[in-house]
Amino acid sequence: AQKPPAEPVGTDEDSEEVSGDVEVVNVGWIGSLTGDQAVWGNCEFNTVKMLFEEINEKGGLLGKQINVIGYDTRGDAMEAVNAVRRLTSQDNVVAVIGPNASGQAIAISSVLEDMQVPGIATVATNPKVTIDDDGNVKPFNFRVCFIDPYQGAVAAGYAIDVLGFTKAAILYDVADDYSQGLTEFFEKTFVEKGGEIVAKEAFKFGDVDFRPQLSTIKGTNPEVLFMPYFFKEVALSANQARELGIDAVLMGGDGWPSEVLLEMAAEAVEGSYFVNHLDFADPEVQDFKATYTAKYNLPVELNGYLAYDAVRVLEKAILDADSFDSVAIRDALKGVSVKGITGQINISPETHNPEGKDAAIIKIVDSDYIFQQKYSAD
Amino acid sequence: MTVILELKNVTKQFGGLTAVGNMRFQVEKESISGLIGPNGAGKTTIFNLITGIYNVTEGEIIFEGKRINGLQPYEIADTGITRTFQNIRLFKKLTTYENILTACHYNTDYSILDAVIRNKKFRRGEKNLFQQVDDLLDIMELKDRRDVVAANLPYGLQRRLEIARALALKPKLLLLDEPAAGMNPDETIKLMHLIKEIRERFDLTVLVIEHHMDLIMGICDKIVVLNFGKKLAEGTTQEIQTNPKVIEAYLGEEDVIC
Amino acid sequence: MLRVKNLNVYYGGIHALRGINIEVQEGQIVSIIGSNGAGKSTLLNAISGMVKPKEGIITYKGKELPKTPHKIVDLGICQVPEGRLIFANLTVKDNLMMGAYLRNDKKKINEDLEKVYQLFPRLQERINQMAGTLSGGEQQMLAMGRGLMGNPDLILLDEPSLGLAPLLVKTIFEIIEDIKKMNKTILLVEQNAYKALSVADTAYVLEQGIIKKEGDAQEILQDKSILEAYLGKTH
Amino acid sequence: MGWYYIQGILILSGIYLLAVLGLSLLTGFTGLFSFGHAGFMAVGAYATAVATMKFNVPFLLGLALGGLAAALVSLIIGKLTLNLKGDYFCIATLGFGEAIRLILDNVQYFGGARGWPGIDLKTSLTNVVIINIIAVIILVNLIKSRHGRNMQAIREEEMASQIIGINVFKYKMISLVISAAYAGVAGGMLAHYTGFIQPRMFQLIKSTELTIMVIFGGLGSISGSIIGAITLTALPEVLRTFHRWRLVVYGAAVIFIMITRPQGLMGGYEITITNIKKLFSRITSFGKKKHTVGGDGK
Amino acid sequence: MSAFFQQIINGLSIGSVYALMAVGYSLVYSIMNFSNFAHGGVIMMGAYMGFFLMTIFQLPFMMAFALAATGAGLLAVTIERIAYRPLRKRNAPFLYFIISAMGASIFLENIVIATIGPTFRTYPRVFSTTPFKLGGISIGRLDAIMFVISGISLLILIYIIEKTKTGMAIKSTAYSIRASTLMGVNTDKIIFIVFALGGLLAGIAGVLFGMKYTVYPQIGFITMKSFIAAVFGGLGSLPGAVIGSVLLGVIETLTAGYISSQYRDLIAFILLIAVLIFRPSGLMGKITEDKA
Ligand SMILES: Nc1ncnc2c1ncn2[C@@H]1O[C@H](COP(=O)(O)OP(=O)(O)OP(=O)(O)O)[C@@H](O)[C@H]1O
Ligand SMILES: Nc1ncnc2c1ncn2[C@@H]1O[C@H](COP(=O)(O)OP(=O)(O)OP(=O)(O)O)[C@@H](O)[C@H]1O
Ligand SMILES: [Mg+2]
Ligand SMILES: [Mg+2]
Repeated sequence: AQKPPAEPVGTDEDSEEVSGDVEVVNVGWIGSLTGDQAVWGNCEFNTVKMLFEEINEKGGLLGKQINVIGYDTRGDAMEAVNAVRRLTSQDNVVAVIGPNASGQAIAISSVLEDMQVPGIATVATNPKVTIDDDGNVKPFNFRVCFIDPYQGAVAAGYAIDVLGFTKAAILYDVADDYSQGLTEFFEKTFVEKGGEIVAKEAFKFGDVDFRPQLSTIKGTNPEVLFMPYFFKEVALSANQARELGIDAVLMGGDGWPSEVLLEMAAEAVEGSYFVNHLDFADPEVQDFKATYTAKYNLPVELNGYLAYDAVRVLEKAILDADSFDSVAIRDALKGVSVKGITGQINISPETHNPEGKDAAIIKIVDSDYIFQQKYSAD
Repeated sequence: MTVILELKNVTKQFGGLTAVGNMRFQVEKESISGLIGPNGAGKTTIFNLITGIYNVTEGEIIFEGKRINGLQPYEIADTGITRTFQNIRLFKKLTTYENILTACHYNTDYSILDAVIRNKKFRRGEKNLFQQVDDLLDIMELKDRRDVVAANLPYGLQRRLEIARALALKPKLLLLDEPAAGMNPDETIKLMHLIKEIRERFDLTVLVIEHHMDLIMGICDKIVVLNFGKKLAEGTTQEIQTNPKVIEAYLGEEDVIC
Repeated sequence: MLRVKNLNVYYGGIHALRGINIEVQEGQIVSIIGSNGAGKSTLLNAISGMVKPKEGIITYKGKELPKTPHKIVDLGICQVPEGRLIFANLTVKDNLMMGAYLRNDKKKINEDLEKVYQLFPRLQERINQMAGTLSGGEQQMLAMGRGLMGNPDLILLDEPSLGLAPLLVKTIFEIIEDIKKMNKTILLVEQNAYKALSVADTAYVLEQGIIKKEGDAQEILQDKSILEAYLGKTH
Repeated sequence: MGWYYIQGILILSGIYLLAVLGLSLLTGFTGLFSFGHAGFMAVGAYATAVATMKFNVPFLLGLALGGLAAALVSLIIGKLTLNLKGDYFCIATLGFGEAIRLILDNVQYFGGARGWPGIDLKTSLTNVVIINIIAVIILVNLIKSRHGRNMQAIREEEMASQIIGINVFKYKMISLVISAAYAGVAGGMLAHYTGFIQPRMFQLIKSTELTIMVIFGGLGSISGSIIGAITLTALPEVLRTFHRWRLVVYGAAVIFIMITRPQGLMGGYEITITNIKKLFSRITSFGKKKHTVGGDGK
Repeated sequence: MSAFFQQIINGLSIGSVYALMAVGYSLVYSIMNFSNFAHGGVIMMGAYMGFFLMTIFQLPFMMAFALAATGAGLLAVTIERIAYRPLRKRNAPFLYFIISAMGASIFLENIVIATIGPTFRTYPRVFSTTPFKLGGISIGRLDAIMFVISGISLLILIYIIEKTKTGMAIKSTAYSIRASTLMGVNTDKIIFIVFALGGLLAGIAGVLFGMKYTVYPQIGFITMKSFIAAVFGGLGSLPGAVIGSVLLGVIETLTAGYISSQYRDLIAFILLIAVLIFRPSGLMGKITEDKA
């Protein structure tokens, strides 16, 4: 049976509310509900709300109801800091889920440390999210996604080792940390493995026309064109590349998967590969996808899966800790192990990253995301 | 008598139009000279050239023996020349007091740092300025409008305030562009006396453009008449009033009233 | 033709016009004189709709005037404003054409244009000059010319001789009398009280927002006290 | 309850206030409109971070260096663009702001677009408040001096300023440099508040917000700028629970203020002891005369 | 060589997008003398209107196009009524208009995010997207259409402004509302017309942009570039807006293609400053000397 869509939770009254004699425990979420990253933020928030409802319906956690208080960050690091300060000091949350970008995640990390509240980032892929400059792990910062170096290396390794390409070109977003991170490690691995980067061109966030760069790339005849950025730009640049007559295989990262991509650029991305966190066709994923779509009448964006895993990790940690004490949860998070939707997640106590998580290589065939294989960089 | 200002063959062209052509005249120190001529003769343009708002196309402007054309307007003000405008240009949203106070800035030299730490030099400087403004308000009879915003002053008082602001610089040469425009005859006569008075008081040299002949004839030691950018005549009030060329081009036959 | 009744205008706290009553007969020249800040311009602006009076009724040809300025212009009332307000970014010709904005009779417009050029030959010389670069006096001619291009029945002139050379002042007053002969009505505000009174039929003396005196222009011209206050010395 | 949170907002308001004070000098008192102040904040933030993190310079000295760096950059920008008028100057500053960000995005020494984490947390409420008090005093003293009056004259009427001997270019430059220095110090404090800087923190929208704060508070009013900075930093926080409607309300609020109080909250007035007294006596005496600034033409 | 021509074509194509946006912006600038930053918001709304008319209401393309353009025109007029007119009546300085415009732009972008949602939308395909091929060079169909449309709208606008009475009234109102009113011009109506035209152009730009790329709440962002292009060409000059746009497009492209794509915007911007140093009013802008 379906429930009506949840009220937007997170008002002050909600957080103070005690229904019946069941106690309510608050968990924080932050991310972009507005601004250029809003697509992802909204999906994450919806996912977290949905999963919490499910948990509460089944009787809650440790006998208590859990409630999510979510705040918008507009994709702005300052806003993220304010939001987390509010969550930790005013709303008394026991843990924070999110945000969905490294910049914000790094910015809030000192607040989490100060307030001793653990945070589980969803898709913040910069290594510095959990590790400080001196290489020490930050005690209260965790994540459920793999990191940039890993993803970049996977893409490069797969391109050269499996697909056998030796000439690669890169188009990336210079104003985006994610894109720069992937580019750096793709390039490094690809060259280390004996490949050649024949062109490396940049655009700037907000651009919609990439033909000048693509025309240059075309002149270098690459076998593979690496596009480490998000699906709107992927769709546009893929279309434009084909229009200009570039027939290289396109490759990308986890910014790719989206219904919109296929809607906008089905022909252009046919036969392309990208690195993903999971296989969309995996039977275990279908349940979640269906419930979400039924509830919100929207497709699940990739962030939804990672938010799902973040909730599972937190749930497990709370159960392991048998307490809602933030520090206890933190202790339990170190080394937590849970079967997530994107695979088995084992949080490493040394890095606070999910270690040994294989990447999924997806190929676009007949406008469908076809899982190729699990692949991990060595 | 020494010459304070000299125009040597000054020409100004706008595109094909020669607004001022080959102009030469001298202004004597501490005199009041008049610049008259039909509309569009080039009077205001000459003021704009002297004060550096326009660049001269050809020729030289000499002030106190030094060439001033080519300098920036503020540098020319530095040498001791200032003016009023035909279309009044006050600091509209500032009060009468502030308008004058701002123009007084020359008469003290404390630096930004002095101002920030409010040291003695600053306090002394400011006190001097306040005193000077009060004096000027007195002389120009603007005391009762001290705190009125300039834009809300009646037209005649705005003109008066412009003169006061110019005087605040303690200039050597004051250029007045139609100071009596918009004043009635009574006020014009008051203004005439005022100009005489300030000349005495500040040892000023005045060059004035006016169409009110009462004023011009009443105060000028010497008059230069322009027509079509060229000098038509030059001389004392008597000479000019009777010069047939001037009567034909400018004054008209009829006995002149104001 | 025009009747102003109990007009009160405020600028914020300033009571600029205090219960003004005036009447203008068709075909007459009516002069308003008064010192600086008396409220002369304010009165003209109230008639042309540019300032909103707080109180008072203005009727034109028996009907109350509309509130919006462009409708007032459409009735044939045209103001030549103080400070000229010419369009600095348009050429001399376009400025004149703007004067005829509400007219559609192309032929008549061109005739009037010729007339204006006859009155002010300088304008014809400068047909394509940007109006903003005209000399002060040339701008004043342009403002007058532009006003005439509207072919109005009632012309409100605000200090038309301001900044004009003596010879031209004479011309302007001749033109004013010419306009009157064309059976138009003129409401004239002037500092040059002597001239203004000599051409006028009726006159009002305005002082600090109040009508101090009104009556036949020639009579006022004879009035000693007025002479002293507004004319300075006589010639 | 929530002091930690409130403290955070106060610190952030204080940091923005500092930048707004500088911008207020430029926009409110000199009449120049800048869309590049986030760029100056960025310069200050990175310069301070380089000084403190790479050269172990003490925090306060680092801030000073940040301010200095922004001032130097503004000197170059000013040289090139201060002769431009109105919107041309706006667009030029906008471009410079974006250019600074683009350079930072590309320079890997500063971490490029990925940002620079791990900056020491040195900014506290105490030092924010002290620095702001000093900043206000400097600004007030500057404005109430011949130098400040010269700037206001330029705002009112450039040609007349020249004629009374004001070197317009020089004073515009002084104003720009001081305001950039304020923004630079603010940037440095920001870096040491979040411990992380990233070029995207200094997007155009930040410059816009600073300008909105200045105008919201009232041009030519320092107390207005203070109120503007604090209100507008706090407003989004107050609206935080509105989620995605928050910025809708914010946008509407900006329009509403502009059309109902176009002179801003304070509009050229200052809160000073004498003014408060005056207001008080006015209320008690039912005085009603108030001069409105009425202009005609446009 | 063909690579070079391809880059020129790329540049023209980008330039024509800027041009279409810049013309409407410049038109409003020329009369109101302030940068209407809400223009980007109107473009975005135009794009959404076109999209929904074609998808939800299933209207044929030309009809949706016309309705969206009209809708955008109405929106622009509404914004003028609400956000600018009260300021105009008070003779507020141009800064206030800009801030009000920014408020409007923040409002529009976020109301779309809050109601329609932040996701990108793709226009249904109307034209074949296969480009024309000329030798080794490909020319997008939509590019050609945009180029022609911006050219035509420029010509129509220039005709209106230079040859008609309304145009003269627009220019005079631009200079002084007060003086124009005295001439009998209904300035409110003139301003209505200008905003309606500006909005119409924004709507056209929005729909074409949406078709060429995609529809999303931040379309307004790209209009920043067209503002810069308009400044480059000379504010308030319509031909300037178009020439500035096309030049900016070509310069950007050649920079990206032959110098550095990383620093493309920087170089384009340095060029803009260089132009402004020598021509402080842009390429085609009138240099108005201040006459004392
Ligand atoms: N910037 C300019 N561009 C083109 N022509 C100009 C410019 N400035 C002035 N002129 C022309 O030069 C001539 C002289 O103008 P100027 O203002 O000096 O006259 P004037 O003697 O002051 O007249 P008035 O007594 O009417 O003020 C006029 O014909 C005017 O149109
Ligand atoms: N926009 C305004 N705001 C405030 N006060 C104004 C405004 N316009 C005029 N006043 C004031 O109203 C009064 C009447 O002004 P008005 O311009 O009507 O006088 P006037 O008789 O035309 O004077 P002048 O001979 O100087 O032109 C004056 O005290 C003036 O300061
Ligand atoms: Mg003159
Ligand atoms: Mg008047």
